[in-house]
Amino acid sequence: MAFPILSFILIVPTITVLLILFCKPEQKTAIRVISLIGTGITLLLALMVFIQYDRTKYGIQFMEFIPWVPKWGINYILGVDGLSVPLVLLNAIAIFTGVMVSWHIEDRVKEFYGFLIFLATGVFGVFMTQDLFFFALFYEVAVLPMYLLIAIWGSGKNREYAAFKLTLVLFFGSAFVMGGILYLYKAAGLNTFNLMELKRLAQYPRTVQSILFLLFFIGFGSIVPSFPLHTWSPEGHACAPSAVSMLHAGVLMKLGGYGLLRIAIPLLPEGLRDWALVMMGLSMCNIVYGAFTAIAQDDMKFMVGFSSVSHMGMVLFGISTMTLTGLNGAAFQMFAHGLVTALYFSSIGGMYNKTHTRMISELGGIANIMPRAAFFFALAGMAGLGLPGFAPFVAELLVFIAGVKKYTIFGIIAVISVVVTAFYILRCVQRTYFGRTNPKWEGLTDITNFDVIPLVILVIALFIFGMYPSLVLDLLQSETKNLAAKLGTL
Amino acid sequence: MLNDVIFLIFWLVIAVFAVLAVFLQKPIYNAFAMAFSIFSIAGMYVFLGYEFLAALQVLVYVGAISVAIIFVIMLSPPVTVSPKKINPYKIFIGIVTSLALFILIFVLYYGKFLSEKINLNQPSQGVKEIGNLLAMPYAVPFEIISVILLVAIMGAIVLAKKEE
Amino acid sequence: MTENLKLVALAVFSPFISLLLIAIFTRGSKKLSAFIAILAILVSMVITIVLYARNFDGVKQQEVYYFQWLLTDYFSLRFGFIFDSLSLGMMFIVCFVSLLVHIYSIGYMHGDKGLARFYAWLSLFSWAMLVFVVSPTLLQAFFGWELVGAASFLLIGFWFHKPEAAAAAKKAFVMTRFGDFGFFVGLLILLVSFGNIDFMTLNQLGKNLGVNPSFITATSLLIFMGIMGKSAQFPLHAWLPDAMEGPTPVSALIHAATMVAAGIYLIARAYGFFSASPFTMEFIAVVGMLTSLIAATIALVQNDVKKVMAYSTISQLGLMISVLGGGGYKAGVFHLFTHAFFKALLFLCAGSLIHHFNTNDMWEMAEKGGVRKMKITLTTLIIGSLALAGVFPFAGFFSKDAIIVAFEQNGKELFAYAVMIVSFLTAYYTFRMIFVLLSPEPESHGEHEEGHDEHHGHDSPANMTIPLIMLAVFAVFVGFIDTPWLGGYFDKFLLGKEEIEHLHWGVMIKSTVVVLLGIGFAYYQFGGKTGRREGFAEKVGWIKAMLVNKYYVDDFYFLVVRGLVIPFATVLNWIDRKVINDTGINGSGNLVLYSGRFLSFLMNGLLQRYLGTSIAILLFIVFLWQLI
Amino acid sequence: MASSLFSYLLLSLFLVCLGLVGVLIRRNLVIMLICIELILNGVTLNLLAINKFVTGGAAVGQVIAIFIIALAAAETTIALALIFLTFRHYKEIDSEKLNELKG
Amino acid sequence: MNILPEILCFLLSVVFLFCSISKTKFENLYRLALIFSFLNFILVLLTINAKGLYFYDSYKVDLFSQSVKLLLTLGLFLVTYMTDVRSDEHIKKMYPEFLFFLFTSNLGMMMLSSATELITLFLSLELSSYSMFVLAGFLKHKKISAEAAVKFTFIGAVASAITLYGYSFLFSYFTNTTLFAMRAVSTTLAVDGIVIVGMLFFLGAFMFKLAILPFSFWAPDVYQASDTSVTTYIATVSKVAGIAVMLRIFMFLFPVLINIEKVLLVVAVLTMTFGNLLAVQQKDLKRLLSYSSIAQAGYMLVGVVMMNETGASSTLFYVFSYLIMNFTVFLVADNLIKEQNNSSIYILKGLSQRAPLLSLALLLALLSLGGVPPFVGFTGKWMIFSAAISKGYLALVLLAFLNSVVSVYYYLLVARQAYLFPPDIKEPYNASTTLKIYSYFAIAFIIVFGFYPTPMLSWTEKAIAILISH
Repeated sequence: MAFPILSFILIVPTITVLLILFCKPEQKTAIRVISLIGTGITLLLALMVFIQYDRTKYGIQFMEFIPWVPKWGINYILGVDGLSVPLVLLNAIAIFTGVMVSWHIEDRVKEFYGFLIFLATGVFGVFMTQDLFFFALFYEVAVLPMYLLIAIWGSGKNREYAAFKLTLVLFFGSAFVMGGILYLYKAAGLNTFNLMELKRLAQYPRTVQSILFLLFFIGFGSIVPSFPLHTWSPEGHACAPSAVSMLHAGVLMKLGGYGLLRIAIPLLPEGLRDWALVMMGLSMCNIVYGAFTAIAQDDMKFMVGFSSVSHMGMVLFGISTMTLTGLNGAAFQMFAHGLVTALYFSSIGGMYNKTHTRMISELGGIANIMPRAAFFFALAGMAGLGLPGFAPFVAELLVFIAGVKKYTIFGIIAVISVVVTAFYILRCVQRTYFGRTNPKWEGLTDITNFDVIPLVILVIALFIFGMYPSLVLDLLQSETKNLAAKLGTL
Repeated sequence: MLNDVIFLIFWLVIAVFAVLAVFLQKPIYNAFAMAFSIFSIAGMYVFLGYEFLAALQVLVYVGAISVAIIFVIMLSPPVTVSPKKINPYKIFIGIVTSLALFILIFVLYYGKFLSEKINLNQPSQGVKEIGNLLAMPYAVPFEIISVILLVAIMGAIVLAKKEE
Repeated sequence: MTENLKLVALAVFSPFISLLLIAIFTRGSKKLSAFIAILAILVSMVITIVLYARNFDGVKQQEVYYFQWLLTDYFSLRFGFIFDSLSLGMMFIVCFVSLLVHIYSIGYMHGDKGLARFYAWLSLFSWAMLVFVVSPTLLQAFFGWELVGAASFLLIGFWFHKPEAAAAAKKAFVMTRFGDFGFFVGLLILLVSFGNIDFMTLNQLGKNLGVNPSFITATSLLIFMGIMGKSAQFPLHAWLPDAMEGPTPVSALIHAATMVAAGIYLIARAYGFFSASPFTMEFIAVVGMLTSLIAATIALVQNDVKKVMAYSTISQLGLMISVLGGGGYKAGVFHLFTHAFFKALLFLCAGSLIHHFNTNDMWEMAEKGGVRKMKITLTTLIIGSLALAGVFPFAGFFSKDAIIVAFEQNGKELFAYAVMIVSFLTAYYTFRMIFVLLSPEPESHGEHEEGHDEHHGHDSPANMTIPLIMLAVFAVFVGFIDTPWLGGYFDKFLLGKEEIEHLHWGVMIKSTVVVLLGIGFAYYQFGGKTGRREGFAEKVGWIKAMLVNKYYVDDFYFLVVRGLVIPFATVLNWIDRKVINDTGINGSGNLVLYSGRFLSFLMNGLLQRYLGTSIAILLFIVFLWQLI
Repeated sequence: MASSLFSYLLLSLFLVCLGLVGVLIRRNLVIMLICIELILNGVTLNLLAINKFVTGGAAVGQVIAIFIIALAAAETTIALALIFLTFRHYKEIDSEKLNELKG
Repeated sequence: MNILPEILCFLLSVVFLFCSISKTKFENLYRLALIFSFLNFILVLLTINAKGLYFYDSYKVDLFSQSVKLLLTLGLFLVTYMTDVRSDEHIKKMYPEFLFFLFTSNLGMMMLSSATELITLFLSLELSSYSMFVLAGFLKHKKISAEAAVKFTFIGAVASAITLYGYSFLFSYFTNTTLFAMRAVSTTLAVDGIVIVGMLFFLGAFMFKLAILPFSFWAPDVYQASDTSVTTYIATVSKVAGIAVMLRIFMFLFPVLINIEKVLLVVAVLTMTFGNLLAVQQKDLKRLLSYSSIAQAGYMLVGVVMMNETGASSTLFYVFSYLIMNFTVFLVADNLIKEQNNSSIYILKGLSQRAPLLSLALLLALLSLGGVPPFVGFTGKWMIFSAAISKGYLALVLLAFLNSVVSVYYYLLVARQAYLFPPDIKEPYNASTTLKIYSYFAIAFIIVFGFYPTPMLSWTEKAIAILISH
């Protein structure tokens, strides 16, 4: 058997968590270094996967198959395909940079890193497993540490409320996902949770598809987050520590879109067709409403949170077009948005560590004293508002193309968000970073060289994938093509 | 015919004393009414041909249980329930649920047992068969019930024992 | 890939490499950064000159190279390079002005602590602009279009500690972005309908492919919306005057010569497409002329030299757009070329003055005195002004005549007269500025200033004056290339036309008279006098109020943003918090909580309640069974 | 009448329901206990009548009835002890007084 | 030989009975009880593979019954372990009696898990219940203890009366009392209304035992008022026995019970909803856990009602994991309750700083109870619900999952006390070594079987497979 690289992507962080558990709480530096090494190795492994993935064949590779509970049709299957490879890489980047960003945390370091890396492990699991049972198993792993991470290390007085809201809404969603997965298993009648088998063999009647898709839509929609269930997201972002916000917006929210692309659409194409209009309508709300609401925010993280709502709406919008371009755009948007928000939050976090406020109205002229933090935020803003050359532009372009093609008017309405996004991002940049410095902030120092490293990593990634999107898009496309074929729009 | 008349008398006695046992206001009267009602039920058993059970009924219920209850009542001072406003909700629930139960079972009976006759002439199985059953297939329950009684006695001791 | 295209690619990516180098390695060192940036743009310039030398008579055959960027089901998104006369000419302007601005900035920005950043952004801009210029497809054009916008944002906001600069940067970006909304939608519709369309196909849409004319009208209007934003056409012009908060070299490069001309370039590039829709053409012509008049009138009352130039830029851009819409392709492009030189010159001169006087206000400059001592600056300023006003034989004269001729030839006499008015106004306000600057120095102040500030009376350093001189040379002579005296070179170069167009003496005379009238009027009102004075436009109260308030366009935007967008956002936010979050999400949580509290009436501690409920539920279950 | 199964069943049903009413509405714990005894008697009667009807009076039903009676005795013992204990704490045996635990 | 554990259990209870006469010291007795309950556990372990049908088909020893007995004796051992020196003075004073009731109750449950004859089964149930009535009222100096015991007893009495009433109807259908014979009858004869109503009534005492909805109201009061060891016993061991007997009844009598499958599922959903909704607002830890255990019983009922082998084996799986999870919670809670003489959830404040290991064990156990992956509680629930869904009950499963969302909320309300707040008592809590060992075991159990349920699952499948064999 070949080197089980995917298992190692799971095992290395797990071992890291264990090592952290056995450290004494006082050995803060040791814990940090262990985390950094552990996540660094994971990043290397993920890069290895990204590079070694055979782009001539595509399909599921690096597969590991161990029968787990044969009677129930549960198998331990790890494997990555074009859809998961970029997301695994994204997650590895996010956790690695997240560990670096949270270097400053002094309070209960041991538990913090333990939970953080545990969370990332869960996300890796979701992205790599090809078995629905394990999907479900890993799916919620990511949610729970989030609660503690936000509630303990978060900021703001209603952080607990935010943490609870996040946890409960996500669990609410996952209830539907679990039910849906179980029903998928039952309705296929193949006695297997093996996703590949199900994709190949399962036939679901139309009504079943429709019902199940609704379940998955509610379930994954709550984590995307889709319109009425989105309110956990800005608040969760705002109250979480930077690294958690990064993982949260950067990776966790992708689980929803990933779930739709991985499970719901290939298995239930008819369902998507039935619900596409609803999905489109909700995504419209996300995109436009999220963008406008972001204008009214005073807390920078809230603003970014609503911009996430808006941008993740693009994912849903792309999916709802049911075309290859739209699906490509949606998948790419997940990847790109992950990088952008990670950059946003790490730069905001860098600033927040010094100023201890994120209120736009209280800040001002920060660029004079923290040019680096300001620079990276502005860069993130530029990327976020869809500037060509950065990854999100590609995603938005694809989504809009598909949107205009499929739903002309709504596609055009969605484009309005581009203007609004520019407005609130630049307004924020202007009011927070530019202008005269509030004397209250004089004497603060800029973020350190060490802090810059994660930011630079993210910027490089954004730039590379923005300039040469095929690097990722070809991978994504190898899978979305199958989806489009199932949807009959290829 | 005479049989029926006696039966009816028993029937009514049981019913009336049962009503009294429930609704009388002094516990001691209730206890006596219950004892009388239960005693009459033993008569019913005789009708059905369960002489052994009738005896047992009288011995255990009247001889033991009723006595114990009366004993406890006698031990406690006369006013044991503070006068209090009647809780209409509770009474409503009590009567409605009981009535519902009555109607439910009645309807079920009505469908199944309404016109069934019991052959009273056929003698029921007697003490010997009961003994056989208790000794062999029901030995385990018999043992268990003995432990239960042990537990009950011990429980009564433990619970009622005065603290030193 | 032909030899030419390889060179083009090299020219395009040279500034990009400089950007990367500065960003990664040399951001700590100002000198090195400046050196790298200048070297990079010099490389581009040299390449452009080489290309020009190789294609002295214009590019006969358009050369295009594509490479695939993305592949989706509808089409492959391709990027590439185009090489023809138009792009070569534009490349020349971009590289030339950019190079001069790079050099000029050494002096102008001397001592600024963000110099490395400045040069990085300049490189970014040059790269983006070149990407735009050489783009063979609309998509790539959009790509470059947005990037130059971003570069413009960064450069306007270069001195971000100035609140005005920060606000201006935001305004510029958001407003152009608003225009880009139209562009983007138009682009998307075209993409969706025809795939990744290149300009060649685009230009043929109306003619050969038989596309519905109303479709072309709609999309071309949408794309024109982007142009209105970028090229500062009414009503999206309001950002450009504000953008003068940026460093002056930036204004010269971006907001005079190149970026704002991108819209004109785009119309020229997709001329076939635009001209396929008569309505669009009409619309373009009207909007352009309207802009031109509006801007020219506002310029009458400006006291800030840069603002004067900014409004004149808008006005001139309006002319170009208008004439393109009026069917004068060559005239529009020609004016774009000439304007780039003299307007860049004017801005750099203004920069020199500002650098010297530390103020933007022409009256203050005049009060401080010493303008006359800045020989080179003054000379070049006057040359630029003459060119702008359109005095023979300066560049502006020929291009403006070409515009009037183009309108007359296309039967739009009304527009021709409007151009006359504009050129009168232009001459008036340009020379208003000159005469104010040249006004005699007040004696009392002179003594005081002399002792106070020593360097008064010297001109700017050589790295600032040399670019002025070079531009001035072009501003003087570049107009001749469209005259029969040089064999109608421009026609030949741009259009490949062999026959030589004769001179339109009538128009030349008319326009000269108008211009001289304007200059004369300016002299009458401002020449040789000291102290603040009011021009004719300021004499009437309500007109003055209207002009000073820029026709209330800014107020209108302010009203829209403050009165509409932000309240709307606030209301949405309120809905989000109160309705969706508090009522919806918290409400369902509370529902659980309260139903728990409600249910606890079952658990009120009373034994008989427990028993009663138990029995009731049991019976309920039985009934349920009978129901099922 | 004595040979009609229904009359026995009706009596037992009456006893059960009556006992239930008593359990549900009488506050005195002893009376509640008495009512439970009534229910149990009703149950036994029901069982025995059905036994007679179905099997003609087989010993199985009787054995079960014996167990029920024994069980009732044990139950009464414990319940009485608890009532005693309650009385000691509360000085009365009102079931409605026992409501410290709730919610 | 195969019923040696029961015999030992009985003998032990008799020994304790005698000890109550002599003045044995508490410590000695405690040690004795520990040793013997462990011995009991070992005995069951030794007879794990025993097979046999005794006493005229009324007593069946098989893998199923022995597995359940394993859990029961394990529970007994742990509960005995909990009644250490720090226990309530009253319990210590009457310790032999306490042990007597504990062991007789356990005896009842052990017999319950083996009984294949209705009378045996019912009487074993009553035996265990009666002992628990006494145990619930054991803290005689506390008013609430008496109150709880009275409620417990009266509700129990009514429930068993209802059961007997139901049985008297069933008697017209089944005249035989062994389950084997009843199954034979039920597969041949059609059922009518009275049988079904009788069956519903018959389940009353079992519902009471499991605290499933119609008869679940006693649970919170009794849990709250009893000594923590008794609460633990009722919450864990008694539930295991209840589920075991339910499994047996349902697997045997499914031709009858299949008619009320849907109704019972409604009951299950109502039960979990009831438990979860009421648990949310609780401030008393024991009371909260009681509601949670009501809800948990609802989940288990879903598996039981499936009446097939998958459902049954997953239920057994879940019960096992439930036992461990709940024990973990209760052990931690018990230690803190003894330390602070209080049972509100605030006693957990700052536990993560005072005793990180206990706190982690508590957290994982709570989350696992809430059905959060990747813990064993999730896997168990998954199995149960997948059994349910394979019968097509999608709505049921959704409701159940939504219920577990609510449950996560209040479990987190508990866990947050341990993790989010600074402790009231500053000094660290020194847990005993055994508790630490148990914590490690529990953490490992919860995680390992969450990920890799196969060994335990195949065991429960084996146990279920021979459940109904003659």
